[in-house]
Amino acid sequence: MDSQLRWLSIGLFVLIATLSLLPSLRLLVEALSHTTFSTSSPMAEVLKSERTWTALRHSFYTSGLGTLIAVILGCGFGFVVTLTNIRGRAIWVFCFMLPMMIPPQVTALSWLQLFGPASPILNTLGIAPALGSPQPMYSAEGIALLLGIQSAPLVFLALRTQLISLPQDLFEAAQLSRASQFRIWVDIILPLCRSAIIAGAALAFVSSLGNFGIPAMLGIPAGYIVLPTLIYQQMAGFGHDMLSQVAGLSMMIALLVLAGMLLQQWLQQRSRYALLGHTAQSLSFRLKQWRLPLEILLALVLCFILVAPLFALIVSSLVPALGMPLNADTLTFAAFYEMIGRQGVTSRAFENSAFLAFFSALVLMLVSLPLGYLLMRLPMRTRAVIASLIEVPYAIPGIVLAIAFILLFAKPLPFIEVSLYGTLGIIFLAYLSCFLSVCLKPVLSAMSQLDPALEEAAQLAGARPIQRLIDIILPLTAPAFFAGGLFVFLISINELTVSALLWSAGNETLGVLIFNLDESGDSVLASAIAVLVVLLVAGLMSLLSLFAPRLPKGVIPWHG
Amino acid sequence: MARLILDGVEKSFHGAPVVKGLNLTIEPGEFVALLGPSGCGKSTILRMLAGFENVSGGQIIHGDDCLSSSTRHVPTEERNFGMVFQSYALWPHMTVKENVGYPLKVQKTPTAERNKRINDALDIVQLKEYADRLPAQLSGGQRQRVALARSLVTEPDVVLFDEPLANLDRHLRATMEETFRAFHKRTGATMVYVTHDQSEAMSLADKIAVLNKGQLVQWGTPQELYARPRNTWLANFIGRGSVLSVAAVAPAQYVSGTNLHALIRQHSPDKAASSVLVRPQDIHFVNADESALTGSVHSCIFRGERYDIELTLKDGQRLLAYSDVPMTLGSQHQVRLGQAWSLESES
Amino acid sequence: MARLILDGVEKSFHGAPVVKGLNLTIEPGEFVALLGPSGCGKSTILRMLAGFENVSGGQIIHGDDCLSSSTRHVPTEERNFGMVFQSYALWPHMTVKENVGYPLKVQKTPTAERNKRINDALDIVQLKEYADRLPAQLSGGQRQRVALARSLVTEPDVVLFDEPLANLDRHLRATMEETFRAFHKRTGATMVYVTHDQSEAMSLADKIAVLNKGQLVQWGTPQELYARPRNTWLANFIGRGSVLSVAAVAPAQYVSGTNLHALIRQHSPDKAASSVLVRPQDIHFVNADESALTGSVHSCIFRGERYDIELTLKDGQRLLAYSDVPMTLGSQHQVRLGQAWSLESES
Amino acid sequence: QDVLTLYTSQPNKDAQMTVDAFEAANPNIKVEWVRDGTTQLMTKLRAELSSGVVKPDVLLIADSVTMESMVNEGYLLPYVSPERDQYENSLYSEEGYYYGTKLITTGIVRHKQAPQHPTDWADFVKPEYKNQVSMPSPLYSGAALIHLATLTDDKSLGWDYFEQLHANGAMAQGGNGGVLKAVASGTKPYGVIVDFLAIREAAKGSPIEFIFPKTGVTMVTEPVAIMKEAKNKAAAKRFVDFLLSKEGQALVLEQGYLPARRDIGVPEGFPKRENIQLMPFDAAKTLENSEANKERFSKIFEG
Ligand SMILES: Nc1ncnc2c1ncn2[C@@H]1O[C@H](COP(=O)(O)OP(=O)(O)OP(=O)(O)O)[C@@H](O)[C@H]1O
Ligand SMILES: Nc1ncnc2c1ncn2[C@@H]1O[C@H](COP(=O)(O)OP(=O)(O)OP(=O)(O)O)[C@@H](O)[C@H]1O
Ligand SMILES: [Mg+2]
Ligand SMILES: [Mg+2]
Repeated sequence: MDSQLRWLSIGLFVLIATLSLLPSLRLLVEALSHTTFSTSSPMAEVLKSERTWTALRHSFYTSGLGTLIAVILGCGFGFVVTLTNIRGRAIWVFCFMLPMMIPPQVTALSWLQLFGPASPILNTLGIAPALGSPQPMYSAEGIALLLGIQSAPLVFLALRTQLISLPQDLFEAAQLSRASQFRIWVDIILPLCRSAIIAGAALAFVSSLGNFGIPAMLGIPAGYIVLPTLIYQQMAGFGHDMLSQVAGLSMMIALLVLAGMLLQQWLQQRSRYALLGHTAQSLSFRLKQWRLPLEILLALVLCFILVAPLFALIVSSLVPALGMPLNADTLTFAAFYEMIGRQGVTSRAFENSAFLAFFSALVLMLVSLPLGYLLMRLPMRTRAVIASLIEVPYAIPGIVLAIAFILLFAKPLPFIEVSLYGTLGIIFLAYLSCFLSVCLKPVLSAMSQLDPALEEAAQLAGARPIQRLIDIILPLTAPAFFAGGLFVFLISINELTVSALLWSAGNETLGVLIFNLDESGDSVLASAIAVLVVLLVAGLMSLLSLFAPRLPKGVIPWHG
Repeated sequence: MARLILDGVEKSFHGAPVVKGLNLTIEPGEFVALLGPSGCGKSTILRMLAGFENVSGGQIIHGDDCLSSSTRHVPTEERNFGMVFQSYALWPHMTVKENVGYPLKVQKTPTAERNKRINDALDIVQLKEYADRLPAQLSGGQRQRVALARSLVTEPDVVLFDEPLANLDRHLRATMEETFRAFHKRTGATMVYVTHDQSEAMSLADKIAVLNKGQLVQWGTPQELYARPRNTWLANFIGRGSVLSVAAVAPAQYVSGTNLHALIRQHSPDKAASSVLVRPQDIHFVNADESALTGSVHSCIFRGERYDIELTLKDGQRLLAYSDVPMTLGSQHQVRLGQAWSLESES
Repeated sequence: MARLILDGVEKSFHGAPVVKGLNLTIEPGEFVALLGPSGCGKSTILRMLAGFENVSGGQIIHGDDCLSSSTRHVPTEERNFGMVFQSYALWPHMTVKENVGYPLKVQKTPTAERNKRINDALDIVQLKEYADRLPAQLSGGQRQRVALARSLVTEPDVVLFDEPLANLDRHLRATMEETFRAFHKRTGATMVYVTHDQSEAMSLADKIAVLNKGQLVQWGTPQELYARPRNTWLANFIGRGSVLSVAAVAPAQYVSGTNLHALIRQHSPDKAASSVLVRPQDIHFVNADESALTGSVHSCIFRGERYDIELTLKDGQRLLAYSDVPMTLGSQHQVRLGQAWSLESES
Repeated sequence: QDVLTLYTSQPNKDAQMTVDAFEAANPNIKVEWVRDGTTQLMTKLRAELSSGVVKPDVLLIADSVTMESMVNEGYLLPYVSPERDQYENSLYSEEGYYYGTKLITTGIVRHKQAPQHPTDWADFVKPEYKNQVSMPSPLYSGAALIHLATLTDDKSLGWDYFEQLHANGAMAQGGNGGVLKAVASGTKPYGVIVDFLAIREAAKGSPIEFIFPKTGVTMVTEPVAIMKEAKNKAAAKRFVDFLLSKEGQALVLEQGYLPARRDIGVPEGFPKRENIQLMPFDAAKTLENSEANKERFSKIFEG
């Protein structure tokens, strides 16, 4: 093997080992720690308990259904916005990225209000349900719906990177075969994008599996437990072997992930084909009379997933107290003044979160390029195993990952005697571990579709592996690569569950700040911060557009 | 079957004109070849015919329908055209069989009939054993043949070929040419054929359009083009031969050998001159002879059946001749020219 | 410069052999062409030489180094080879200039020198005006020329060409052939050239390897191959001509016209037979003559300078001849055969 | 300067206030504090302990049951504070492992526009309240678990009560915050909630009101305790004494909680101390039964 490649492999192996393997292994050790051969060891308790299996089943159901919804939403959106001559494409994309930034609780609450007995709209129309009538959102399907909406952008971005690199002549050939537009979607586009869709779906599935906020909001009232809420129950208990049980439950999630990854590998095996050539123009469909209806449909969907919750969020940040109606008398910016003006913690949290999000995105982007490259050169099976290992930290609930990090880093590091615990550093490491798969997935799927001849040509030119990576692979997979970075940034900017255990005074994150305020009853302040976060992210995204002309084509999704 | 008319068709990319005011009338069922140097706009014309590109000006008419104009654009799937792409455009996720059978599947041909036609088409392109391969597992020529087979399974009104044989060896080409002829005879489809291989164009086409820089240079039967090229550019482009500068002579006529030798002798740089085309097969090596031309061998290239000999005449002009035997570089030889065709000067 | 040796090289894909026990010794600086029907393994051989594919058996040796064997594999970037891909493999994100200049950039050539060499290379392939285009905005032939230019900017030890001229018109081909010759002369690099155009192979190569189904059939100079093909398959494959079944005769020798006519007359289906190769240029149309052969015209195809005439002899065998004038199908003509070459029967 | 590390589940603002006041009173001690939800904080603490590190010196955490479990595992340091005489002895552990610092009671909340006016726990099983009651789930919240244990121990209510609640469509939320939102937004007009959340929001203008049920409220005491392995035991003791002192308790009052110390008043919005009926509760027994209680609750509510 080339020496550059060898060093690269060794370096990346060490990295994966520390970031992904170590926390997972530490949890496994914890899960098995009190294991005796009696029937009362914590792991046995977990396995014996009926509730574990119920939760497992529920988790599988909600995540599966959520993934399906995410795929439908993300693909529908992706196809329409990327491939057609729809107007205002940039704005649609921009808006579609934002639901990820609104805390799911807010979305859920805003829907509950919209369709509940107190709904302003339904009340005006006189069709509001009676007080106390059952809410369909409090159900497995409600959970799945919200999970789907939350992870739809993941599918969308993964798909989009693929769509913009599809050569046009493949569709022209299908048009010549007199295939209708519908058939072209089904026979040509979908199969060609399958690898990307699967990658996006896998991401959506894994992120749904580990999601705590949505099932907590909608599942607990309905008495519907999933693995993350069950884990939280264990934590809230007083048992002394709580850690082992929690670790044990997390291992169940890891098992689910492995099963999911096997499925993914199996599916992708049959959809791995490099595109030949790459030199053709990218394609675009004319919509004709369907354009307006489609635009209206998109607008409606966006109303539900973005406008309504955002509106609710803004309203709840402008009133003096929770539940008060917003009108000229009650309108107040006090919450904003309070958060911006007085609390130093706000700016600190913004700084910390922005720092963490930016550098996690940056580092992971830098890592996933060579990592993806090396993985692509491994045999199928080895690749599947490593990819699953990387997936585990993202799938287990953030709070459990945080436990693993405490277990690993509470003591000062050996030899150098530096303690990471209690610094931003540990949160940073945990983010890297958690989001590695998020960044890597789209990159892997993009790399698998590259025509190998392009790299071979660079080999002939005498370029060593690292140079090839930079000169050829990077620009060609740049959209995927930036999509990965964008995911990481968006997810980590208001990440809560990992940092909830790892933060310390001075190292607050936005997620923690919002959560703490909310929990101590200051939900108006919390809403104000959430609004500020959305504004911040929207601002940063617009700022990025300014750089778009200097970046490779297709890198900024909401540009051009 | 209907007549295909290109009426003043224009195309520009980002303002740069690529096809300029092209007028062609292609009779129903005609086999037309487009010839021209690389980058002259051949593929672009095919793409406009197929409906992948809008026309920037003019219109394309098929029978009574206007297919493309600045205001109208019939989408490809409603045109019933077939095409072989220069880039093949095989679907990487389908096997050879699926690629070939897709047009039939779309047209809902019954399975038995479909399989039969797929098999026949694969038989013709000699790829039967490869039916279950993916395109990525094929050689370049095999991919091209799959693309060919795909275009031949259905019965379109117009078939467009974009250098369909570029990656095939000579024997396969001959077989394919036969196939095209048979297909043409059977379906009566109008065929538009782009190639850079003139002998292919000459042997297949009823009519040839020669293009240069997006403009039509000449439009006629192969024999016409070969025997009576209009200007020097075309004379240089079609067939092999040498364009000689000689004393002034009326354009567009044959010049006999005796007259030609006289014209060459009369030619001097300060007098009005004409160009004539001399084909290499009209040049005969002779023994020393008063009236013959003397040339020294500038290059001698083996081409299998014979050698290409390039001679430098006394006044520095070059002459291409054939010889059955190799000749040493620089040696002097006498030649007689049988006949020549006088050309318009290039506009 | 060093000798390139393929020693029993084997390659199989998923157990299916594609190249079988290939032995070739290519002298330093030799220009070698690989000929063979589509799918016979030519590209695969080039890819093994370049180091993109491992060998399944045997070894590839360059000078004193073993480049590839079952235990060793020198990566491409350490081989200093150049290559033109059949699929061009242009980098879609780089302009024409950047594509061409990339090998120089990797070698850290100073900018001034680099620009000069890029310009020269683009000049050679006549693409100077296109320097700032992206590959997607080029025609097929232009893309191929960019790929060519890219392979010519550096000075590799070995250059591999995979059908580098397939999409170019005849004149551009001639120019490019010239370029290859000049490049070869200047750099002294070893060249391995895959083409399906025999006249190209014959005119460029010092030596030709003809392959069929992954096996070497004959290895020799172009003249040898053309004049003395080993067996009937090769005779059919190389050049044009007809293989006739005649009365038994010793293989691998020239048969004079008179003898040939005798052998044809003596031939009968129940006696031992041999095959001989008759080239079309050795067939002359004569006026009625006792000893001449009679054939009826089976097909007549215009090829520009002349017509290809296929004759059916009385015993049903086909004969390819050239004629300057068209002949009506089915008409009877007399021909005399000048000479023939007797073949081994195909093993 | 001495450094004292405090783990607390007090709301941010309150924690800051407490620390500021303590530091003002003890200028040579600097407090480093970590605030989080009780569950998160305990998880963090357990993980630290499990890896053999003791970070905090003092804990100031929601309920006595949690403290009991810490006592059982031997993590706490007994300390007999001089201030304990001012407190009812049910508010601290006999050995001095922990001391309750305030009374956080759980009562009833209603939306102001809701038609009914519940006065006692038993009202919630009436048909008028069908599908309209929201409460924190004992599976997720320590205070709710204590609430459950207290009510099920009550002769008149017992497990029957919870079975009826479920049959009447009462909905268990993840925590008190969820109940507050449900009631304030009107999706569930009645709820079970801790006092200060509802009273504070109502004071700000939220359309809700808090009701002390007739039978009595259940309560948690936000106890303070010292870790056995505390690095700075002296400062930790000072902190405990400070919280229990009159000054410390005045702070509690100012923050809007019911102080644990009898001789301090009640905050605004609360009824007179005598009118607040506290239901009896035994921390050790609750701890013992916690698994069984949760099991039974989840059987009822999660089917
Ligand atoms: N990846 C692959 N998997 C399986 N078979 C392959 C693969 N690549 C090539 N082949 C087969 O190997 C044989 C040789 O292919 P190769 O590309 O070397 O042919 P070639 O001589 O270059 O043909 P052409 O002139 O058509 O380009 C072909 O039959 C082809 O189908
Ligand atoms: N998308 C595009 N944008 C800009 N210019 C283009 C584009 N496509 C083609 N061209 C230019 O238009 C001209 C004609 O291209 P076209 O592909 O029709 O040539 P062609 O005759 O098929 O050539 P070849 O024989 O090389 O395939 C070329 O000069 C090419 O550079
Ligand atoms: Mg073209
Ligand atoms: Mg090939």
